[in-house]
Amino acid sequence: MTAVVGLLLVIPLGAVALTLLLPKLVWRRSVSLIASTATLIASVAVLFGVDGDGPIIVNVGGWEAPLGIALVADRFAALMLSVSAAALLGVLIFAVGQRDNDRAFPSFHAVYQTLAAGVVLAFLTGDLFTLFVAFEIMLTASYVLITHRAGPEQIRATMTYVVVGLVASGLFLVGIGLIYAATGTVNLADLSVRLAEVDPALRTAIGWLFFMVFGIKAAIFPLFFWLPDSYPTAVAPVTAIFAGLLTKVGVYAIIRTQTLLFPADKPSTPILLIAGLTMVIGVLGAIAQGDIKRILSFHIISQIGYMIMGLGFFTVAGIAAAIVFIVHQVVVKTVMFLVGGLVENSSGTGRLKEVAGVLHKFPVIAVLFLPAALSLAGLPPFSGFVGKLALVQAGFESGRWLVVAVSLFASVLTLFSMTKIWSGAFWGTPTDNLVRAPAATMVMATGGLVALSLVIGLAGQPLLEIATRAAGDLLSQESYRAAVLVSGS
Amino acid sequence: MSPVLAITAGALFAAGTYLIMQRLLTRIVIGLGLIGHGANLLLLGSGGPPGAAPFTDQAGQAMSDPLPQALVLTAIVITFGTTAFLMALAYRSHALTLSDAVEDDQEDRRISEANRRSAA
Amino acid sequence: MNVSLLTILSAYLAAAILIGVAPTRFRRSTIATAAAVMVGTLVWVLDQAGSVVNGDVHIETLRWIPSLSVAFELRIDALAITFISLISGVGLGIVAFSGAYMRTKPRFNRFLSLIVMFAGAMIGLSATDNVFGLFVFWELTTITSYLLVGFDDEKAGSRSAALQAVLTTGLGGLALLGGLVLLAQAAGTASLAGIVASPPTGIVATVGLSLALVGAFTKSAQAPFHFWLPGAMAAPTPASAYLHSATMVKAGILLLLRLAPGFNTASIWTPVVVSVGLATMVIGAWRALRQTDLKLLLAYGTVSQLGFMTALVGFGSPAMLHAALAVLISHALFKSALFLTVGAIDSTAGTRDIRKLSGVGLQHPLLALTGALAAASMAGIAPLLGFVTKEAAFAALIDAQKWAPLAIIAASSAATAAYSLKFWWGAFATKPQSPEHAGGDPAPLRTIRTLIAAPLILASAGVVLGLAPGIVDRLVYAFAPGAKLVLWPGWKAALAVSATVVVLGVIMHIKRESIDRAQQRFVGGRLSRISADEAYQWTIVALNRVADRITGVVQHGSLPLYLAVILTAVIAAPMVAFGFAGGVPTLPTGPFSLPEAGMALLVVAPALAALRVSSRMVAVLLLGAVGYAMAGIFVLYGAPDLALTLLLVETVVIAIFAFVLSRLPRHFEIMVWRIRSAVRAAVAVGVGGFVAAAALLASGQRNPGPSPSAAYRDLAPAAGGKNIVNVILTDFRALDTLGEITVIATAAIGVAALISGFRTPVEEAE
Amino acid sequence: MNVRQSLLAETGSRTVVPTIFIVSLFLLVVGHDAPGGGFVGGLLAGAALLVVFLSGGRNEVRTLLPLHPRSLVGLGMAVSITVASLGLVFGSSFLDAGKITLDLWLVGEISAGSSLLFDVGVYLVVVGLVATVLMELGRPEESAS
Repeated sequence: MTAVVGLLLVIPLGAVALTLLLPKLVWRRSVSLIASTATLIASVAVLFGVDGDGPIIVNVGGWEAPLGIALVADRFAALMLSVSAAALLGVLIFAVGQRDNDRAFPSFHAVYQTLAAGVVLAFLTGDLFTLFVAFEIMLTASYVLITHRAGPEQIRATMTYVVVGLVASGLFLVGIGLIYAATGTVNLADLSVRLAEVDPALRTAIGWLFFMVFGIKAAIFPLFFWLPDSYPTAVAPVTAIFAGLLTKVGVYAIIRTQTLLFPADKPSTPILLIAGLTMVIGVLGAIAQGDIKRILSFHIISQIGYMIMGLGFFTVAGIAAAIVFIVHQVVVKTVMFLVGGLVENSSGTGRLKEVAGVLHKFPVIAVLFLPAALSLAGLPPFSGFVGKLALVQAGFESGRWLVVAVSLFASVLTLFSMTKIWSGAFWGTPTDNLVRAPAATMVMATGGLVALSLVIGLAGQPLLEIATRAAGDLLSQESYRAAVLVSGS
Repeated sequence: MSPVLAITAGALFAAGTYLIMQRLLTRIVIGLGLIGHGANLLLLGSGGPPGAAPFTDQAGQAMSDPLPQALVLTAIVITFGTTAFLMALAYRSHALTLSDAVEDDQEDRRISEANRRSAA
Repeated sequence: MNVSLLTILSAYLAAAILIGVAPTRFRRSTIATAAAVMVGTLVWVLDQAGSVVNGDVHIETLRWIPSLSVAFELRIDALAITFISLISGVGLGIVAFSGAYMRTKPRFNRFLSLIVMFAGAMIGLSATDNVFGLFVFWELTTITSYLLVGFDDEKAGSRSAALQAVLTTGLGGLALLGGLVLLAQAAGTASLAGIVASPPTGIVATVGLSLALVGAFTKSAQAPFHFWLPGAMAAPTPASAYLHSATMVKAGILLLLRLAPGFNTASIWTPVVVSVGLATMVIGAWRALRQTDLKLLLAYGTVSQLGFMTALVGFGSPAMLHAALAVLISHALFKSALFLTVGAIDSTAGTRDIRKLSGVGLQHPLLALTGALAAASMAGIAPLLGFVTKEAAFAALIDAQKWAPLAIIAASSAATAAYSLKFWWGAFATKPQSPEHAGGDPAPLRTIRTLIAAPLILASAGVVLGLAPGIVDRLVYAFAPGAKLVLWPGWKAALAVSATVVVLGVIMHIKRESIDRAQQRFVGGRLSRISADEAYQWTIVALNRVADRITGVVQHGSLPLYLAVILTAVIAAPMVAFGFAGGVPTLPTGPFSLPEAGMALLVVAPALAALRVSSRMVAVLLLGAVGYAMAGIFVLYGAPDLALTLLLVETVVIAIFAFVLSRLPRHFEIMVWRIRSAVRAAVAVGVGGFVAAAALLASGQRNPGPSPSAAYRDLAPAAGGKNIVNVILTDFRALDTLGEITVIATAAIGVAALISGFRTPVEEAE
Repeated sequence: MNVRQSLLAETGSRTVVPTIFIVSLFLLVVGHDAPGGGFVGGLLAGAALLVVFLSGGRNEVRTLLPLHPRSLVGLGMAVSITVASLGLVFGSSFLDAGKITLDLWLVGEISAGSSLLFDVGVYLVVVGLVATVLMELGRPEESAS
């Protein structure tokens, strides 16, 4: 099984090398599609293996942690890997189906697989500095993807994205420097031991620095501004995969470091405050927009608030709920942007004032949109409901009524915003610009992810069980340390 | 970490921060470069007091901590890559708009200004 | 018959999907499918009724998320049986009517699919005992009703009415969810029957109950949430007849009926529920009298009747619950019949406006009879079911000596009788020729005949059940044992009230013009300006404005400002946390080395100089100077590899930079700053100070434990190298290096894509 | 640039460039024991390309490169990843480089084995980046659209 974990990195990176070398588009496509499929299979295999037999540790190069770098595939990582791999594959099929992407940009597949490699490494690494490297891989790939085919407007948007990203990277390095200065290690398991010996005030301060640094990537309040300005400018599949994955990697890093390195034993009021503000400001931002992709971009932010809220309770139930919510969001957010892409692809615009009646002209797009939108709003029986109910119950168990009330209120506003898209773009007399029927491949790719989101909803129980075990692992730092610092191959 | 090193790193951060909070991408690139230098200095200093260069044949002497050096090296390389990309971006921006200034987001401005009008 | 309710629900889902995807030409088959499912349910429910009426309760369970106590525990009791009968019985009528009424519409199958989907959700809702399962079905009815209200989506009015309905009931739904979670946690069970069996008390339970009540009130269009229901009349008439009279709006009453046995003693129950119910009854009746659109008249009548039922449930005694359920049944029958009658009139006369309609009764006497039967039941005229049930309510109120509520209810009932008369008169009477009269062309007689069948049967059901109230009585009795429903109660006070109500109603109808004037005068007054509908509109406008304001301020679009906010937040959070945790900054200590200080000066000086220069090229050279001085520090710190690397990097970067700059203007353009340089300086000094102070504090913590450098030195030879840094990079931490070259490779691709990606949109020839 | 200047630059680069290339290879090889390594070596080779670029322009760089820059980057990635995955193939761990000796067909004195090969990958990628930048920036300028 350790070999499979190694493969998870070799597959996308090998695909990067191959797609750079292969001269024919059809070969590059094949390699990329095979690689993403293999990543998905390997991720699911790791998930089942890990859930049954406990975390898999790979000491890269054969050197034991903390000298070498450890890859740690525990339940949380494996869950994130699996759902991300599914989203990556779905979006890749969509991108190939849309045809313009990899024709106009010969290196599209290389960069896409680089992004995949960065995401995989971020989930797997048990080393703080390697996490930095993983972020850089992922972000550099995203810089390239977002500037691809960029006109003046996109270049401007990209600058905001790139500059904020690089500033965050600099601050991440400061955090690593501080933590190494205080402890002399960058291995996460080792750090969880040594940080306990550090002065509590300083530890708390460093914890908050990391929270905020990852918070920039995760787009929490008040660090999210870059997101709605930049995401909507990219081509549909790129925005979709950004929306589905990138901010969630930030949330993953927050949850991983806060539970392992800076654990709390009671609900954190400041974190819950940030969560509440993120939800509300995000959803209000969505209401103010008039363009599908921009509306959805603000919803990314709003939904991040729910995940942070789950963390803020610092209970097994809360973190399990957050994990379920992330899993659901990865899929649903990707789908929503793909549907937005389908609308744009058909009409050439995503502005609600300029497109209407998609339901009548291309009902299949509406059929894909509806379950995803209802899921986003947290309505049953869709996947969002499972996560939201779990969060609500966890919140009441922790006695944090206010933030739960805020989250429910934000749900109503989310519903409002979804009906705005539905009523504006899908209902009404079809506009004349609805001319291009969506390609079958694009519909299938989106449909596959919609089906996955339905499955996530229906399989709420097994998912919640795994998430609960994962949350249990996260809150008992001892098991992580024991696995990394003693065993391994 | 020696106070001198810490303050130098801080000064580099301050200068870099000042430079990035404006619009011209060339200045921003320089600012980011300074921030990168500051971070690298901090990382290097986190290894403790200076010593001899870390080679195995210098056993016996007090040796600098090699790990932060390796980390800094990786960070320098990564910064090199992103800087190259940023320069291309500035170049591209200039070719498209005859300026490397980062303009405000138009959609955001539209909403802000609609507000201002309705408030007025 | 051994069919489970879950099977039936699956049949609804399957039928809805089949009908939804069926091509337009299969209209007859889709109608048959929908009807078959409903007939099947009706047969099933009649089969179950026998044992349920005798007190048996069938339970089926489908687990979904046991960890969150979410399950579909179906509890088939008297209440469920009553509702399922109504849903499938009325539903059958609706399907039949829709087939005749709108079969020719191009999207008929989609409509029918939604109706079937809704019916399934409603059946699930009526039988589910698990509170979260209940919520699932509750929201399903919200979604399907949203799609039905907005069915004629080309009309902006339909779209906004749909939005209004979904927002109001959606808000209520989330209140309900919160309430149910609280009640379930307070009671320790998610079973509604379990909660009611041992109702929790205390503040949590009270909050939970209040939230659940809000949910019920929004769904059942109770004041002040009643405004969405008349708006929902934008739906096609069969959908209005089904959702907004017979079934969905009763979901709130159903919830109240289920909660009442456990919570009718709770301190908030009776005062809140009764006063909301009475207020709604009065408002609805008042508004109904003023309508000239037949459909709107019925809609406000529905609001009023729902208030009636709510008030009865609010009293909570068995007799009152008994009466409430009886009223609910009779209302479902006569109101659906009346709506369908309006649909038929609309089809034949082309209008629903009382002021324009004339002579329809003479043209279509059978339709007039249907309307008469149903309207009489609504008015409470013997021997119809409406009379029997209203009589039961009056009797219960008199027995309980609730005189003030009785007076209000009686007055509203008189108004009900009045608008019933107005309805029939307005729809069917031949009125003196008015200038506005513009009746459409009469539809072919055959169409009308098919349209009459469904409402006639539903209206006749009111007659049959009124003459033989025992059937209703047995159901109601199984739910809440109490007084029996009888057709002829004898000469008692309740009968007097009933009679007075009807007489008053007739007088009100005769004096309708003066009443209308009185209402007009009142409308001019201050009170009527407080309209719930306007409050809703105002809320939406305010919400949009707040969203625009806040977003306009937060998302201003300026990168420099974003960076200032982000940087401030990032450094403020740890500093505040440090202060709150009681951290004390310590003064820096450590060796002072002169060469280091010298090199530091060489680093800082050009960095500060770079802040002010106006030439791009000079700025770049200053950056290079910083880099070279950094290399000097690296040498001092025993890092020759770093020094060498940095020297090379800086050289290459500056060369490339210089090349790029040769194509840009030599000097920086003069820009208008959005932030003053004082602010920028403050943020910059803050960030720098934070970094320096944090670095000093952190390195003061270093535990003199075993140094990792020693371990690397010991193991490096095994890895085959003397240069420990390089061995770390290519061996111990080779993964980082692999990642680093991936970044480099991607940057290379990015540079190429940025610059030449533009010119060659087609694949490059290799 | 007049003829004399360019001639001077060209002869200069003719002698300087090969020297830098050789030094860069040297740095690559000795990296495991002395300051140097794949990145520094690659960067120095890039500097050589820079000299060529400044004296001879874009086409000169193009003729000097054995491969298209993108292929150079791809090849570098391929080499490093192959070395990285050898560990998986041979049954030990991912990136388990030190334990596999590939000196069957390598000259005896370079016995550092796969570690060096890994660094060759790094070297190629870095050269590829610098080459890309030069090739792209050196394109004839287009007017703003």
